[in-house]
Amino acid sequence: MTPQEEQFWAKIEAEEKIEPKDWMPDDYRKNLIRQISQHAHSEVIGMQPEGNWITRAPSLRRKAVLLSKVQDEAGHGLYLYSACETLGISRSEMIEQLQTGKAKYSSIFNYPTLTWADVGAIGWLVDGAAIVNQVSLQRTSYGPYSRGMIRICKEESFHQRQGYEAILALAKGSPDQKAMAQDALDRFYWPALMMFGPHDSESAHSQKSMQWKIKRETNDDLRQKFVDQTVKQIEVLGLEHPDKAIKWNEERGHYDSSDLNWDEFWSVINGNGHCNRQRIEHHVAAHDEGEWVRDAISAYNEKKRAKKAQNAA
Amino acid sequence: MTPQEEQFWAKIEAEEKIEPKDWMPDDYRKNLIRQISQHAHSEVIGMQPEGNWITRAPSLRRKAVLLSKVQDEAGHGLYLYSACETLGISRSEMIEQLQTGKAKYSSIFNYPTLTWADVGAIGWLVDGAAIVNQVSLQRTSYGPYSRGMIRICKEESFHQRQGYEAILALAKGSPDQKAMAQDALDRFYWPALMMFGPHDSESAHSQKSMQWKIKRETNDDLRQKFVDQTVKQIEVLGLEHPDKAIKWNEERGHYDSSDLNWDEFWSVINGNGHCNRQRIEHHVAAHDEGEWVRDAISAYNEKKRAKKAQNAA
Amino acid sequence: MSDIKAATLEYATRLGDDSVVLGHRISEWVSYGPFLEEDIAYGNVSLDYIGRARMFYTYAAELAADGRDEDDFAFMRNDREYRNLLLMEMPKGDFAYSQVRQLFADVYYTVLLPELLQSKDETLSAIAAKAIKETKYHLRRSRDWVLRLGDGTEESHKRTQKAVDQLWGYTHEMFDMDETEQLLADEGIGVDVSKLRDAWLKMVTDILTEATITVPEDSWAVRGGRTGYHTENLGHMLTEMQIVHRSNPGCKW
Amino acid sequence: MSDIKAATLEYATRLGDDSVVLGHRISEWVSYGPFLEEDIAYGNVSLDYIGRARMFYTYAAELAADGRDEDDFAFMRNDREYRNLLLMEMPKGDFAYSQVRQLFADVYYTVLLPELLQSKDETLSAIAAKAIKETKYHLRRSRDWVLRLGDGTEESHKRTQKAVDQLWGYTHEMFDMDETEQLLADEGIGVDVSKLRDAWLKMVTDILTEATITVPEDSWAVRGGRTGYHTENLGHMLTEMQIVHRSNPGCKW
Repeated sequence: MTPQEEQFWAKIEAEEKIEPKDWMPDDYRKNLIRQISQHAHSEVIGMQPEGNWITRAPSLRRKAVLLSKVQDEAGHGLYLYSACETLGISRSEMIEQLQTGKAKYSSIFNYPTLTWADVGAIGWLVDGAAIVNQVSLQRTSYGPYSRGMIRICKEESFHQRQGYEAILALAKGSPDQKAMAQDALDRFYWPALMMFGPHDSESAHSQKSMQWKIKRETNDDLRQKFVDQTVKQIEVLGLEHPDKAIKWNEERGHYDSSDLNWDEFWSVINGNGHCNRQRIEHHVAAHDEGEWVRDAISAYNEKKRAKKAQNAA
Repeated sequence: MTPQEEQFWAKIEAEEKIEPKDWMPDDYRKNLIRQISQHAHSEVIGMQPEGNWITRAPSLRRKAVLLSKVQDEAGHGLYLYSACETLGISRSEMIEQLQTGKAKYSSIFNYPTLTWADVGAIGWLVDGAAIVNQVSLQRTSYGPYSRGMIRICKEESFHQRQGYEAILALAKGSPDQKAMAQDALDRFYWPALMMFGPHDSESAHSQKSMQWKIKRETNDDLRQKFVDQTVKQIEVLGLEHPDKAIKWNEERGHYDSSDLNWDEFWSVINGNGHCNRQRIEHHVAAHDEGEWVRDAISAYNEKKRAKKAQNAA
Repeated sequence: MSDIKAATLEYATRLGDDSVVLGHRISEWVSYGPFLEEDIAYGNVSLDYIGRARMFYTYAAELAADGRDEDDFAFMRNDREYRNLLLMEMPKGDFAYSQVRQLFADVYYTVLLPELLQSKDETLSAIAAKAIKETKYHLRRSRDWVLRLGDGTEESHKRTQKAVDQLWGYTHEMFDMDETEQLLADEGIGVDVSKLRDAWLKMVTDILTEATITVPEDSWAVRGGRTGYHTENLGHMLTEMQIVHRSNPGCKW
Repeated sequence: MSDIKAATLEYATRLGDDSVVLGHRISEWVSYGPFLEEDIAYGNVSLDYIGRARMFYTYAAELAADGRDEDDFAFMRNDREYRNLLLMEMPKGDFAYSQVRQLFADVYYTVLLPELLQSKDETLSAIAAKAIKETKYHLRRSRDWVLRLGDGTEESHKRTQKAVDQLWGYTHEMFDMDETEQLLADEGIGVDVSKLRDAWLKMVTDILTEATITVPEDSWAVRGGRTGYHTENLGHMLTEMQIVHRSNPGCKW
């Protein structure tokens, strides 16, 4: 081990943060870039399924809450892109990787939002699952990422409460509204569980990430936390649990639940989701349409610079 | 007078039709081109205000009726463009004149369609006014135009009945529906009266057109016919007549009515209508977007021709 | 209600949903076509589909016998209740996109309707008889367009190939069977669409090949229309289609 | 209800309509901006307007005292009942179009709100106080954008000039008074907007000139928003905005 490596591992061992200026192994850097950029892309692509309902939100208050939430997601995206840039990759490179399919985003956003209730379900379940993961990432070994997670977690908790509250209003509303809430729960519960990734035994990146303390808890442990916390929430709503096999296991101190349909998980990731193409096409279209605007800014700034230089001369 | 002129006037006198191959005075030709192309453009632009409601028609039957009507308008446009082409102007020239504002279309289509009832009102009042005019044009001196009018009148009468029937359903419907019908009547009645053009005393083209028998009855006479026939129709609907001054004049054998607000008429024609810009922009956008399609057809046909020629050689 | 009757009601609704959704999408082209003749043609095809939807829904309403009429089926169900194939709900896109979708649908009906004509159910058979004639005209048109666009300019070729690639994954579910349709197929009422893919693929392949377009590989497939699991497009379409009807509950038009 | 109270109700509704319609139009940009920072900024501005609409409507509902709430004003009135200025309802168009509309609106509020702040009506004055702060930020943003787009590339200049030309005719009615507003202006409650055009024109002219954009001549003017006589755009916008609310009558959200 080189002295650099020793120093790196000592820091990891001591739960000290690795900072941008510190030496780090290439694989550590690559893995972080993969993970943080994927996280950033998920925030950005995640604007679309919820954004799909901004113009149809059924009350002004809900419209404002939703707008604010989607705006926060854009903010998280921005924040995470910046964190990732400290590792030596530019935002435009990351965007290109997203648009060409080289970088991934959370597959949950390949599912369509079909009713207003889906907005609530995403806030409650999808943000809920994200938080379970992100809370553990607050202790991640890379400084900028860790600090980003601390900040993001606060807002996400707020979103989750708002999402749950939106679903609660529906669950306690008219029969149609309640049916809408149940339908959204039934559709988003399983994909939310899959957000934690494959079983530990089949997770490609997990082991190394745990050693590096990029990842702090295993997929299955995090998933279990989410399953456990969600049971009570569903009860309060008065909705039916989508998992008929859900059962408290006294011995484990956890809920037992059904096996997940991993075939569907992989199928959606591999292109068979309703929105895989749509999300990327939307992103590309908005980005391309924005090109003349970005060009205008460059041209304007160039003119101002030239003028300033002339005046100075 | 040259022998050609004498022959032309003799035909006009004898109520014979002038045909494309016949000699005709330059002004006659120009006037006809102006009138027929304006008529054609009106059919084409007229697709937009009603087309605006195709996707929102409140029943499948109404949707089918409306689709069919708008399709007929396209057909009339096509038919009239062909009639006009017999006078030595191409369709693409006419389209260019429309898009650059050199040629006009009926100003009635600069008014927006704001509710479903407007579709009925247009069928009933706008097509109704058009028919009064077109019936008289069945006897116009130019053969292709006259024959076009005969054919078009049949379909327009059908449209008018359907429009009236749509308004009737609203007038006899819920209070909201009835209010919608009254509102549409109030908005479209006056512009429909103005479709007949300025008073005879102020109509620039009228006198000459009457001599040439391009026009067969004066603006004011045609307008009076329309006013008279509409009174009874409004009664049957159980709606209020928009003209509070409407009154049967025993002596004239016609209804007396209010003066028209010609300032508004000219204001709308001169660019202050809600839809002047919108209608032309819509037409230009669709036409421009269609360019690559038209190019594809030319290229394809060229390839086929070349292949045929090669095979023949 | 017997199982078969319930299945037939569901089947008529599905076929009606396919028609109304595709008919609506086509109607979005009116006054937006590349030239006037095309506005007329679009109007024609749209009218045929709206007409077909009315026949299927009227039959569904008759079977349901619960006081609903054709418009209740069209205007009072949301996108979770609609059962159309996803292909039909995809947005209009550019002209190439709409024509390629139309080709896929027209060939589908070309292989489907002769089978439906054989249905023991006289109403379904009668609707098929009428629709077969329309479909001949539709297919002639979409085939011609795809040939001309595919083998036209570089740009039209590119747009056409892109449309084929984008839509291909939505064609697979057209040939899926479920219990309802299997029951009706076994009874000689419905069509076993799973047997039609070869014929569809051959016709489509021939046309695309002549149009110098590459037939895509079957690398992805999106499914869900028949279970009411739609793309986000349908909700927006129904929003517009249903607003006037829904804003005036219980009214006649 | 007294004349003044009725007029104030109408006035609060008009101002609420302006805000909700513009706020909705801006919200259409979310996830469609040229870069992420802009998505955030759009979200901010839209939120300000939705917030403003809620304050105006809540006050209107209080004055109406007929059991309606803010959402009844926003979601249960159709486009014939809406009283917003036409400028606000124009579609989002391209980025230049939206920013030019925003500039026109932001300058309008910059000259309007300080007057409204002087209103004898405490609620209106309080809303104005909050809105003034927001408007400062809005104007800085739209001004910067119009400068950069107008004096950017040839293309951005062309788009900006086109947007100015297309929107100019919708600005005139912003300065129209009717009996309702005259009554309120006389009472020191409402603003006499007819006196604001010079100030608006001067600010707009300065900014456009700096942006190398030609100020159009006043050759046409479209009016009608305050009487509920709208362009065809508003109906489509409200269709989308109101569908969920209207499809579930009487529900709470």
